[in-house]
Amino acid sequence: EEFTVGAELPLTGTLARVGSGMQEGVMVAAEVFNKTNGKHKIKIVTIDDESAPAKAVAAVEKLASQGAVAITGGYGSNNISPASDAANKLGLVYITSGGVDDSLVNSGRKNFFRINNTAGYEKAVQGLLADMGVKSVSIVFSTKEATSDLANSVQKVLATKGVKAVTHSFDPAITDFKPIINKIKLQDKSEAILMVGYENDYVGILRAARVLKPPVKAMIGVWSLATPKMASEFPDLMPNVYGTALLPFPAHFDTADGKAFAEAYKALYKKEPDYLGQFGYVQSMLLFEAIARAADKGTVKKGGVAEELRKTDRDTLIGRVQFGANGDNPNFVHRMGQHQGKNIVIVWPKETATGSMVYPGLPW
Amino acid sequence: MLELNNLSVRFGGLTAVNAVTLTVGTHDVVGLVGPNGAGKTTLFNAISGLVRPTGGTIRFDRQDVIRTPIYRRARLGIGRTFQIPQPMHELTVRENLVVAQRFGTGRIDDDKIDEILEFTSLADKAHRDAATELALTELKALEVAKALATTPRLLLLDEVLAGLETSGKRRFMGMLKEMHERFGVGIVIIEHDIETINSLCQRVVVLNFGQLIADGTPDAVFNDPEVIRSYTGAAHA
Amino acid sequence: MLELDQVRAGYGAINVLWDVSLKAEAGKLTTIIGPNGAGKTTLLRAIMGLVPVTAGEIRLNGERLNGTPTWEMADHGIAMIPEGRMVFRDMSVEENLIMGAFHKSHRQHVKRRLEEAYEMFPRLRERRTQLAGSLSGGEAQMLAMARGLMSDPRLLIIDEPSLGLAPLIVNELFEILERLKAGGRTIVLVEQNTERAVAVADHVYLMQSGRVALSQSASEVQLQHLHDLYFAR
Amino acid sequence: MTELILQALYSGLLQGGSYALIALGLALVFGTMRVINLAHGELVLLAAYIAYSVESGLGLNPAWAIPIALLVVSATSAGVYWIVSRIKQDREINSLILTFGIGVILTNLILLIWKADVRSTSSSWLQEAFVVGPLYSMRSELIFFVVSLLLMGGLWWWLSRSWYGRALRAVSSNRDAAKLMGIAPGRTELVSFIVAGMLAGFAGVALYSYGVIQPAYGGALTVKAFIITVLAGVGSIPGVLIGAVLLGVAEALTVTLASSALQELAGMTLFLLVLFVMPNGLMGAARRRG
Amino acid sequence: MKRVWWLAALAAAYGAVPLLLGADNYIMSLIVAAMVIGCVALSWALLGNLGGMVSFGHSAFFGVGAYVSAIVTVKLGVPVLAGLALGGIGALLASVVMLPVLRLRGPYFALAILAYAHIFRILATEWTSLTGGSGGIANIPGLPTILGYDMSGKTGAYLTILTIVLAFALAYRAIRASHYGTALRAMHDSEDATRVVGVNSTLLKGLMLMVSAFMAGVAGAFNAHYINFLEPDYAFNGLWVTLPIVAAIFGGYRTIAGPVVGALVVYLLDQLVFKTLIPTGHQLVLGGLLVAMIIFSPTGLLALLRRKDHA
Ligand SMILES: Nc1ncnc2c1ncn2[C@@H]1O[C@H](COP(=O)(O)OP(=O)(O)OP(=O)(O)O)[C@@H](O)[C@H]1O
Ligand SMILES: Nc1ncnc2c1ncn2[C@@H]1O[C@H](COP(=O)(O)OP(=O)(O)OP(=O)(O)O)[C@@H](O)[C@H]1O
Ligand SMILES: [Mg+2]
Ligand SMILES: [Mg+2]
Repeated sequence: EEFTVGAELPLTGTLARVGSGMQEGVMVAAEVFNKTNGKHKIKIVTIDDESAPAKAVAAVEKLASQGAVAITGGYGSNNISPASDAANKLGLVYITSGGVDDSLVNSGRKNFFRINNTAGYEKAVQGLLADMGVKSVSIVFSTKEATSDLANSVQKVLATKGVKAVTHSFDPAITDFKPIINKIKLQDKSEAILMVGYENDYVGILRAARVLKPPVKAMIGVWSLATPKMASEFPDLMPNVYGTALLPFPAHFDTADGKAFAEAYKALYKKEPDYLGQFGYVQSMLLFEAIARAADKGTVKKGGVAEELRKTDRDTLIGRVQFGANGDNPNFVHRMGQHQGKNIVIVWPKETATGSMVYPGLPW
Repeated sequence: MLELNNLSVRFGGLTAVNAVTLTVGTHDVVGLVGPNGAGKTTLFNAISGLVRPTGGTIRFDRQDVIRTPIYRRARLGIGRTFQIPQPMHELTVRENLVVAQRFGTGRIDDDKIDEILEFTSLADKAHRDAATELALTELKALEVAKALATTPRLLLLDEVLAGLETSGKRRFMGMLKEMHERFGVGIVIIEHDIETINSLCQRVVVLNFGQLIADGTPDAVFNDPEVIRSYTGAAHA
Repeated sequence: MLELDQVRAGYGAINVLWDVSLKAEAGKLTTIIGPNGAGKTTLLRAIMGLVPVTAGEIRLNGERLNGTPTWEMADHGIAMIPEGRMVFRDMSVEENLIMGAFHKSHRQHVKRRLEEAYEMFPRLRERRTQLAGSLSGGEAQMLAMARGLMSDPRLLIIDEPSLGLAPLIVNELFEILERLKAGGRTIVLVEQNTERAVAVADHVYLMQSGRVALSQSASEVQLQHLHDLYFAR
Repeated sequence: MTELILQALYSGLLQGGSYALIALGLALVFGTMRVINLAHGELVLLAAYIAYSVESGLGLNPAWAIPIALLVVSATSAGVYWIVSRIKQDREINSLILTFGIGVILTNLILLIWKADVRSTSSSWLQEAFVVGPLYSMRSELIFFVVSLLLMGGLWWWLSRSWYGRALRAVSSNRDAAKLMGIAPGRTELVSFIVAGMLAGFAGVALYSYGVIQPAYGGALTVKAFIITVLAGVGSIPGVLIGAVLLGVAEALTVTLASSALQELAGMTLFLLVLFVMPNGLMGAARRRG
Repeated sequence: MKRVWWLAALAAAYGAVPLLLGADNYIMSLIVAAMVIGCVALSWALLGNLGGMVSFGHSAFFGVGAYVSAIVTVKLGVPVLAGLALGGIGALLASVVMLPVLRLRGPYFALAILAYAHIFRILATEWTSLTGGSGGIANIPGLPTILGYDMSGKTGAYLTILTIVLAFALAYRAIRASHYGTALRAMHDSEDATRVVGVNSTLLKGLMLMVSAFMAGVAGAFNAHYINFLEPDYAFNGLWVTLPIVAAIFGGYRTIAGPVVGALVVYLLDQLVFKTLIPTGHQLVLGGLLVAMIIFSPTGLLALLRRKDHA
């Protein structure tokens, strides 16, 4: 039996970059699923939501009218929120990894699932800092929603642990970070800098830090920093920088699932998989499997997909995934990686570490 | 009706109007003459509120109007024309007058507008676009028509006759005289044609380098040696 | 030198000139007079290509001029002095004058011509660095005149140069016109001051309602008669 | 504290230089044609992506992209002019939407060609620190600051002293009168667009060498450039420099003395304050009335 | 004759559209989104056509309207319909802060308003206690039930925004037909000339700014209750001004129907046709369409249709 799954993703506009990254994961998941699952087939229909809420809603509605049985995708909580509402109204499952805002899971959407959340990032960052034994941190974060949420909660946790954390929020439009770094250098005198932003922000901050050379011992960031792409594109900026990472690089996939993913990804896109693809893959794969199970029971059209998803308990590329009543994945804990030479080494948590961290360690 | 006291206007280092003291009565027709760049237009601008004087006072009907905004001075009864005509863009000739009348007087009187159009020979151009479809002299006529539509009590005319040929001038002067008598409008008119001034005005004032250098009957003023030297170049009366 | 043959022109739907034919002889001053709205300015603009000619022919020394873009008129040694409103308001007085000598063949003479222009209108020297847009009406008129003379044109087309000028300056203006004529320039002059225009002219055309109503040599013109006939409406 | 402020002033100055470079082409076209080219940011971005291709594809220093960027971007800019010149009426407002449309086209072309990834130079030579006493900057920032000053000086000279520059201003001031002087308005305006394109070319390569680019960035660049152009006053080149530096310094000082979240707020407030005091911009002249 | 056409159009808008398309959620949500843009476009065009002012900052009014309405309904429990009106009034009050920019002209004005939009966005981000900061406000109440009909569905939302737009269009028409309308038209390039005949141009322009702000504010408020979610980047997004400008000019910003028709045509064409043809990068076609439109029919779509009519 063939099922249509809708992918509502930003392929143009401000979120185009992350949206297309996630889309790659979705496509790979379909490819792998169709190859391995003999019984059912998944057909992906993608609609670009143009990074805009109203269009995300329309996209979900259009996907529904084209017979989609569930939606995977979504980026940015402001797009996910109305889009998942629309899906909810239409009785469709909506699964994502693109929004970490807690209000997404706290407002009673019955068919909403997500595999990652702020708490998972926060644990990882804080665990790394604890391993380093850092006593003072300067947190530089973008005033966007996801980033400020994460930064603020990390600051709170650190405060309870007796770590001094100074925050510097910056407007996303900012391009010159030297004045901020200079404040850290001359006023904060922290031991580490934590960057909570996006790729362009990291590049700006690291550049400014490389010029001003503040006396810190580590530069730490969150998503999209500890990636092979960053290592190859900014060889001067990345050495010894920390960031959340699902996998080391070069990636060695131990699990069958991981191998299948990596092979299919390379075959389709001729490049190394990145974290966006992995998240997209995991969320979609879980969805497809739930659809398959529901199909076997004949409950796809009767809310069976959500029911099956709720039963999920499985080790994935991002660790063990289960869904709580609100659709959130309580097990989610990110890992921290570090750029070491051309490689990315997982340095936290101890259990999954592939090497030891270079600390103190800076790009300059 | 209009009293200027020590009025001055400076642009940067240039004093365009220099301590001018002048009174215009309700029934006066005053000619304002002087060399190019003497400050005549600037004086009008100050009276109607388009430039802020750097010193002195302006009273209209005994009331200090120096801080009164332009539009309110218009409603008080100060009407003016622009030396370089400024029709209201995007409107027809007739609409120009409607706006002037409606906002200058608060009322609409179609007959009056027809009368003014007739008066200024614009009746057959009433539906032309004022900004793009008129010749220079027609634009000047429109300037007068607009000012008239606001039913002013003091009319400041800036070279409205320039560019008119002799008979047109004569007709226009007749119109001004009639206006003066019929509506009791006080007039200050800037004009370089001395014959026109002679036949229109009982009183002439002369500006030179922003200063008032003569004030009197046309006869007296145009025979003043200083006026002859700086302005006319020859005796005219 | 300049010849118009059955020229029609106007603004879009409004036709203004109706089959106008006239001639301006080399080295002579031809004046065009006529009541307001007769189409004099339109005629001059049509010659310069600023108003499209819909019928007829304009010739310069026998060569067809219709359709020549305005900016190529300078190549033919033609300059027009428009009304004072047409100065470059956002440029200084001196830059305005310099623009008058924009054509390649005149650029090297700029310094000397500037000096001549200031000589002619000392007021402009005083206002050298002022923006032309802030000049008084008369000053702008002088500037337009001086700018037109910067290119030392062979054929000079002038629209109401005395407009808004003080009597003293008007006298000077007509002296300048005399001098230009004596210097062998061909001039087409539109002027409202008919008396003085006819006095300097060699030939007079009278326009009325877009048509040439009369063509006479200046010496034959009886002004009073003309006024009674054509101007009174 | 003084050290902080000194660095803020210095950073602001350099940032101002880069803002000015980005604004220059827009200011030129605005000053000479009263046309606001809303595709200007995209032109700058196009040059930046060309620099990226030269660096990553050919392995050369991005500076080598300058000739190609100049060529491609000025040709594109000429294309923009060709379209703008086809507008028959209300050029001021219609050109807005026209160039906006062109900007949309360019953004999407860039997206299709170069993908949505974030790009920036990887040349370590350009990113190296340049230190004078207590003042720190990136080498590329300083280099392009100097380039920016030189270009500004050149443009200023060209506009105010050369025949072509004067012709440009004359056309913008009074088209018919300019024709009477023997100036072909169309050709002159084309040149202004081509020069604006070249300036955008420089700006783009500069941007790539010290900033981070992505396809959706063009609009933000246009807005910054536009703000500086307006701050400057119509067509004033010194105004562009003063306005840009003022903005850069105000932003840097806000970050240093208050919060970096308020940087944009400070910039906008400064912009409004200047306009309230000087409604015609820093170097704009008031019009004569009456 | 003309009146008959208008009545037919009205009947189609109120009757045929919901009946024929009401079942299709997707089409209806496109139409509603287009109408929201059309409403802002109308307000933008009013300011442009009557006030002679091109604004790049209508997103300021849209955002303020959205926030005010969201806050009063969520925090104070004000009914949604009253919230819509308060949203409009909030935007109007925001425009009062902007009155000093009326001294500015042309692009100076356009950008100054944009600066306000940026400032408001930053305020909405930083004033966390009131606005929820960058996280925004979720679970904004939807449109209420009126006369037993639940307006929170697609058809209800459509009828609501249609009525709002219609009311605004009528108000616009009344202003334009009045003497104030004529005086406003006159002011564009000749402000001094209108002042010296007694027009208080600053007041008139100020009023137009306020009316326009009110309209955009109501549109923003409506959208907040329709999408049920708000955050600064979204509420003050530049798209809330660029799309309406495109729509208004495309349809013909000098006419009253133009902006709304323009919004519908542009948005629906883009989403239904171009997006199907080129799933990503379809804006390319839209850009091309805009360019072609300005060159071939600069006065807008309606003028183009009218011309075809005569030919
Ligand atoms: N905004 C301004 N900035 C600088 N100078 C100005 C400004 N406005 C006027 N001037 C100068 O002030 C002087 C007076 O100008 P004004 O227009 O009042 O002269 P006028 O007497 O009307 O002359 P005309 O008879 O030529 O019209 C002129 O020399 C003019 O150049
Ligand atoms: N731009 C225009 N559009 C439409 N009609 C125009 C335009 N300019 C002038 N006209 C009309 O053309 C006719 C001739 O105008 P023109 O300016 O050539 O007259 P003129 O002889 O120069 O008069 P004047 O003595 O007033 O300068 C007038 O009736 C005028 O209304
Ligand atoms: Mg004057
Ligand atoms: Mg004329």
